[in-house]
Amino acid sequence: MTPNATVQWFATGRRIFRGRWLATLGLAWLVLVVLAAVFAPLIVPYDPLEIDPVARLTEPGAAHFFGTDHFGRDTFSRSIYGARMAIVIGLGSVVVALLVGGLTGMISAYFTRLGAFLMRVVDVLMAFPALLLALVLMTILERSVMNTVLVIGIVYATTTARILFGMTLKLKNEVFIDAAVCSGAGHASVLFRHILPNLISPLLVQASFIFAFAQLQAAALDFLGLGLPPEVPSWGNMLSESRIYVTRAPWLLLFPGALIILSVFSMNLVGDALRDSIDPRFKNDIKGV
Amino acid sequence: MTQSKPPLLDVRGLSLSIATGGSLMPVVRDLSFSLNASETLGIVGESGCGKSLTSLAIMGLLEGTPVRVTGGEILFEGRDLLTLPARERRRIMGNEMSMIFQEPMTSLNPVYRIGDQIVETIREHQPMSKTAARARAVELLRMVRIPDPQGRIDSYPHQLSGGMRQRVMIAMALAGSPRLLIADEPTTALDVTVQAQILKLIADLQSETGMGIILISHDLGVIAETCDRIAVMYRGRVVESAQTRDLFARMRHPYTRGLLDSIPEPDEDVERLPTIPGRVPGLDERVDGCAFHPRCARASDICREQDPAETAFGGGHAGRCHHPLEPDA
Amino acid sequence: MLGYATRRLLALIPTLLAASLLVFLFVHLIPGDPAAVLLGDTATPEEVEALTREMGLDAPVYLQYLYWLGNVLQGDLGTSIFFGAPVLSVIADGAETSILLAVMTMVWIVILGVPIGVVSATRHGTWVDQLASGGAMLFASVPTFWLGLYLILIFSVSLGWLPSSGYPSISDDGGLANLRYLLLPSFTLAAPNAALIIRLVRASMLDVQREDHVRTARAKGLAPWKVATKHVFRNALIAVAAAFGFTFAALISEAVVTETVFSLPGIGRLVVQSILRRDYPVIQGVILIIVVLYMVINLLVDLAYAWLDPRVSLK
Amino acid sequence: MKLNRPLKTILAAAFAASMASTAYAGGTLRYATVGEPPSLDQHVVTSDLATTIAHHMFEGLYTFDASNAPQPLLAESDRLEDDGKTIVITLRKDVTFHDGTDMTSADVVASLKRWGAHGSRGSLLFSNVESVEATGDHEVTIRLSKPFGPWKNLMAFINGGPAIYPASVVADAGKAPISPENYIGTGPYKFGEWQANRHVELVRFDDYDSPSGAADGYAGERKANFDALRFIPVPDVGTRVSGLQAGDYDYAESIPGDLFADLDANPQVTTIVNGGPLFGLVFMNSKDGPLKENFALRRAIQTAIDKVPALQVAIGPDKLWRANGSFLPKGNVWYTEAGAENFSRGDADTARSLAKEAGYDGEPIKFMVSTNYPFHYDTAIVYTKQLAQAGFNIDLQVYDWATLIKKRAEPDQWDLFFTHHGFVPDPILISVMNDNYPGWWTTPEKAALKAKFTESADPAERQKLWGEIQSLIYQQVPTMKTGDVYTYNIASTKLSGLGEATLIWPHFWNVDK
Repeated sequence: MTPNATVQWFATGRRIFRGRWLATLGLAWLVLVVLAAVFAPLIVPYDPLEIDPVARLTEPGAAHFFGTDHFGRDTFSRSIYGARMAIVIGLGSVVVALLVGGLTGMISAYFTRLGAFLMRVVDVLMAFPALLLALVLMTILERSVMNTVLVIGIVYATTTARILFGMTLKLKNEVFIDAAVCSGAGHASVLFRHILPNLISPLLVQASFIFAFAQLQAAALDFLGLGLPPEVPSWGNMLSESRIYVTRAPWLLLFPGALIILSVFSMNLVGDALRDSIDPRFKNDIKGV
Repeated sequence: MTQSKPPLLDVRGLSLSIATGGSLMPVVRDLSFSLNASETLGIVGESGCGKSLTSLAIMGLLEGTPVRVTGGEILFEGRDLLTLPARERRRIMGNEMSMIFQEPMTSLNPVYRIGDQIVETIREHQPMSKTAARARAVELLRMVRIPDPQGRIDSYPHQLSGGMRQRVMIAMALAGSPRLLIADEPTTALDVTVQAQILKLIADLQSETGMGIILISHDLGVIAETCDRIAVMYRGRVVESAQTRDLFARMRHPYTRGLLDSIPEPDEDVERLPTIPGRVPGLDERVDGCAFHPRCARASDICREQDPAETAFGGGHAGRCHHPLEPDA
Repeated sequence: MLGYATRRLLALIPTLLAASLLVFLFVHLIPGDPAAVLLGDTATPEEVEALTREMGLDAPVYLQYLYWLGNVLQGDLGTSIFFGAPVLSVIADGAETSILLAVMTMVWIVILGVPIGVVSATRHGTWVDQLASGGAMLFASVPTFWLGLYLILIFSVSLGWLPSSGYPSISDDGGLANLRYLLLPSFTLAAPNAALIIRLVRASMLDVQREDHVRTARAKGLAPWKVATKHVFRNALIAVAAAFGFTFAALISEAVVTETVFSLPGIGRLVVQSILRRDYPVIQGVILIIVVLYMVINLLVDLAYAWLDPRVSLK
Repeated sequence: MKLNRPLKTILAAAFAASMASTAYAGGTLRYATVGEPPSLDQHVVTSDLATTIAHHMFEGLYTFDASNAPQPLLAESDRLEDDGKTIVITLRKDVTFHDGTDMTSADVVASLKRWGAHGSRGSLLFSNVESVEATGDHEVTIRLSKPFGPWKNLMAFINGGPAIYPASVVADAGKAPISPENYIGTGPYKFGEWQANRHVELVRFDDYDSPSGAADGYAGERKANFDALRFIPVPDVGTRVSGLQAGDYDYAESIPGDLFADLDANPQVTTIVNGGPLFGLVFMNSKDGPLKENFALRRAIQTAIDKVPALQVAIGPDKLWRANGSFLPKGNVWYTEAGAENFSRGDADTARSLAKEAGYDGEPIKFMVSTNYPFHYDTAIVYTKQLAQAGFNIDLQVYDWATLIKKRAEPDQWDLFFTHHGFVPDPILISVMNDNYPGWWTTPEKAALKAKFTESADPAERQKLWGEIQSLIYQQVPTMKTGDVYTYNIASTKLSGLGEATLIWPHFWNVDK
């Protein structure tokens, strides 16, 4: 990134977050989560998978900041690695939803005949109860990080397709697109070089909400025993495994619970701030929380 | 001149400002005028000159906007509206004084029948049964020359044409038999033929009821046709005011001249229509001296340095200009 | 309007056929064998195979689909493998819980979401608004089961005010008072959805507040509360109505987690259990019914639009 | 006209508030179960949950007393003739079915025949049965091809066992479970209703004639104090615990070990430890894959594992588990330490060299486990760690239970899988003894010992033979026992008459609130 671009980024950021101290705090928290995820191996005092039957259900203290679970695994270390899973799930779901849903929506709006069919398919899928569909898909595909990301991504792909369909339709009729078509630009070029750049900021907003929702969906799937493989240290798995310890070892629910809530809340705040700063034409297309 | 009865409306030194962040930005400065019953005052100016804000201030509709009254008083039959408790003031609004707006398309609530909207106004101010109020609404619709008022009373706004909707707005404004009617660009959104009908209707209603009218428009032509007196506003100030005949006979302010010149004559070639050069400076731009000087051909050094004070030209004709035009014939 | 509704219902047929095919395929892709689950740990492969044959699960999948579809068209969703009872009656057993839970959740959403949204909009920009909007978003960020767990702990175990779990039918001993069993679950389920409604009510009211006709209403001398309810909220309702409809449709399936935490005999938990038991006919039946419900609600939302907004005409 | 249920519900709701209900004045017992049973038909279903409900409703000819010895229930007496090849059972004459008809030998014969033909455990006995005949209104004669020692234990074990149904119900019933409207038994409670997902309700059978004698285990007097027993599925364990604490349930089953200390100390909660332990089993594939016929490699795996840490992690308090190598618990007549020295070696180095000798070269070993039972999963996690330390390449595959039981039927899909086994009164009922059970342990050595074991009617000889079989299990390792788990249930302190421990399944006759 050139220094100039960096300056511009900062300026944009300042404009979006100015006067929004809560959203700024949210952004700061998310940065912290990303740092924890990236440097997890350097931060953690224990291997998150290391079993220690002697130290099981230890209260939070100097040896174990967040205590230990019923395997005697260090909750703090697992929480830090949980940040990794949160990022993987969030980003993964966003990528799947935007790729599958975004492309479907854009193409449907651009090629009207194909679009009529594709959007009909999207309609059918939208009629499916999202969580139940996710449960059935997870049972078919079996539990894995990849499959969880895929399933959550696909569930949000339908709404993303709808939103992108609407926004592309609006843009398609604008003068500059006509101009591009008249000057002989190909379909791909019009879609990706002329329409897409105008959709980047609303897409970013949609992405931030998907990121937040995906955390809750993944936690719900974990709770129902159909999410990430149980050995994966994710916040959802930690909660799900420890739910019986709510009175016996409350730290097992409080710490990962607080981490999920804070992260989802932060992402929602940031998404909200982003939404207020985007093109008013698209503001009402993205519902968010 | 007897002062036994106060004028219908007397605006004295009214100042309005927009609150932005921590600071106040003046938009209307030291505005004064008065209006008697049966009289029509025209306020004319380009958009952004503060004429609409002035009308909102008089109606008490500034609440919810960032605009604040920072000085002056608005006397309605001697009572200062600005110091009146909200409840008292609402008793006057829509009753003793009422207002019609520029956009008849959007000024009516699309989800209610027009009859219900008129009835709502009537019953808000007069204890009346629903049936009686409905009969009164039919009568009002008849007053504003809506054909088949019995049939139309149950229409939704979107089922009516623009002119019809504006008639409904007027009917609604007349519900309380107001003594003051403020009409903010009532015809701007309408076809030329409909425009004339509406203006005629307002004039007819005035002669029937004797109410005072403030007509706000950017169109000097419209104003000239209907008003007894005219106030020309520029950037939050009245720059020239006079009896209509007097103003057109002896135009003193270069801005008024410019406005007049930009009215198209029916036989004139539109392309050669003169316009006032430049644009109205933005509110956040600071202009020293006379606010009009950047666009004024007659501007001199004093115009750039000193804000001109109001000069009386005689016969109720007054203006703010260092270099007023010569009163020609 | 009747003609419109009929046309719309007819247009649903191809969509429903597509949906039914998808449902069937998805369900039959689930690995596992209902016969094996039913017979338990000690069954021999021969016994499992015999039962599979008996249940008709050894036929080619497309034949199974056509057979199932034929029955569905006659209003027969098949027989539950696990319960041995008609799927429709198994679903009907859960329907009472699910519908009452959804209705009570909607009540929470309305009594929490609408007033807070209205206050938030009328006090736009003040601390009240910030507290309400921030609070709504915070509630929407809490995992449902986590919230439910703590509500049980506080209101049932510690305070003993409300039942912790289960739901005896209102036709059972106790009658309508049994609805208290649904108070905590419906609140849990309402929390994130109420947040959505708060934000939607607030946003639509802010949009409407800027409209000219609201100024007209104020110019009439109407009291602020009359303007807010009769003119602003009434018009904002048009945008909110759709959200109400879709929220209701989504609640039936979103309730899965809540029904699990509170051990409610609703349709959501029925599906989860049926997936675990590989009770194909029940899974198919429930999903199909929810799809139909969604589409009917879609239609109702459109009808509601026409009713709320005279500008909309149904064609 | 038939009313559909929702309509009925609404109508009922309209009246419910005003109707004072007296039906439950004597009280309903509310029992929070782990789920719903597939069916209550005891002949074909072996679910423990089904038996917990059904044994209030269905009775067999025999049952167990507190020391797990079979005692007559619907039978009055019996005698063996013809060197144990003929069994003559005399029935009680005062027994009435829930439909009001008297129980006769015709009902017993029909029930035994169906159980023998289709029942899960019936074939064990009936592979030796030549005929079952009514030899009087209240006398049944069973002829065997050769003596069969465990016959009475099998008949007393109601789970997957010979419950007595009316002949009219069983005559045409096949393998498929009989439907709820045909749940007609002789027990102190009769079938009330089954609302899918909501509850199974049994109501008191007022014409019940109790067996005589003091209550002893399941034997002796049975007195129904509750008007109704309501079994409510509460699959989430946390909800079962908080529901009982909140007073929404009177009894809740299968509670995690880690909560034992807290609950035991809670004055509002009674804890009831189950007398018969269950035990985890890791089956090895004898039909396919690297473990097929490679007993040395299997012993290497067995040697690598230390069962204690897994029990600590999976169960918790010492009181609730025993690192016991005998397949039946201490104090039981079948207890033997034969071969048990290899139960829990936990010797990674020896295991490594044993594996090398057995030709193991690091190929992946597929280990299937389900998360539906937390203790399976927790134990498997610990074992996987231990095996990895001994150089085994374990591919842990986590499935839901339904997928696991589908996959384990396919020999090429797995090498190890985890399951558990309930307490059984006779080792012949242990799944590994069944040649068809996944794992398919069918070595000639097993066949020979098993034949001798079933033919013998002499208790001492049978005990000795079982010791030899258990040794063989530790040598050929068709399965690994993971240790005894004493599950426990919790009850409201308002309940009286529960006793200190549960025999196998909790029972609620002679219990009051």
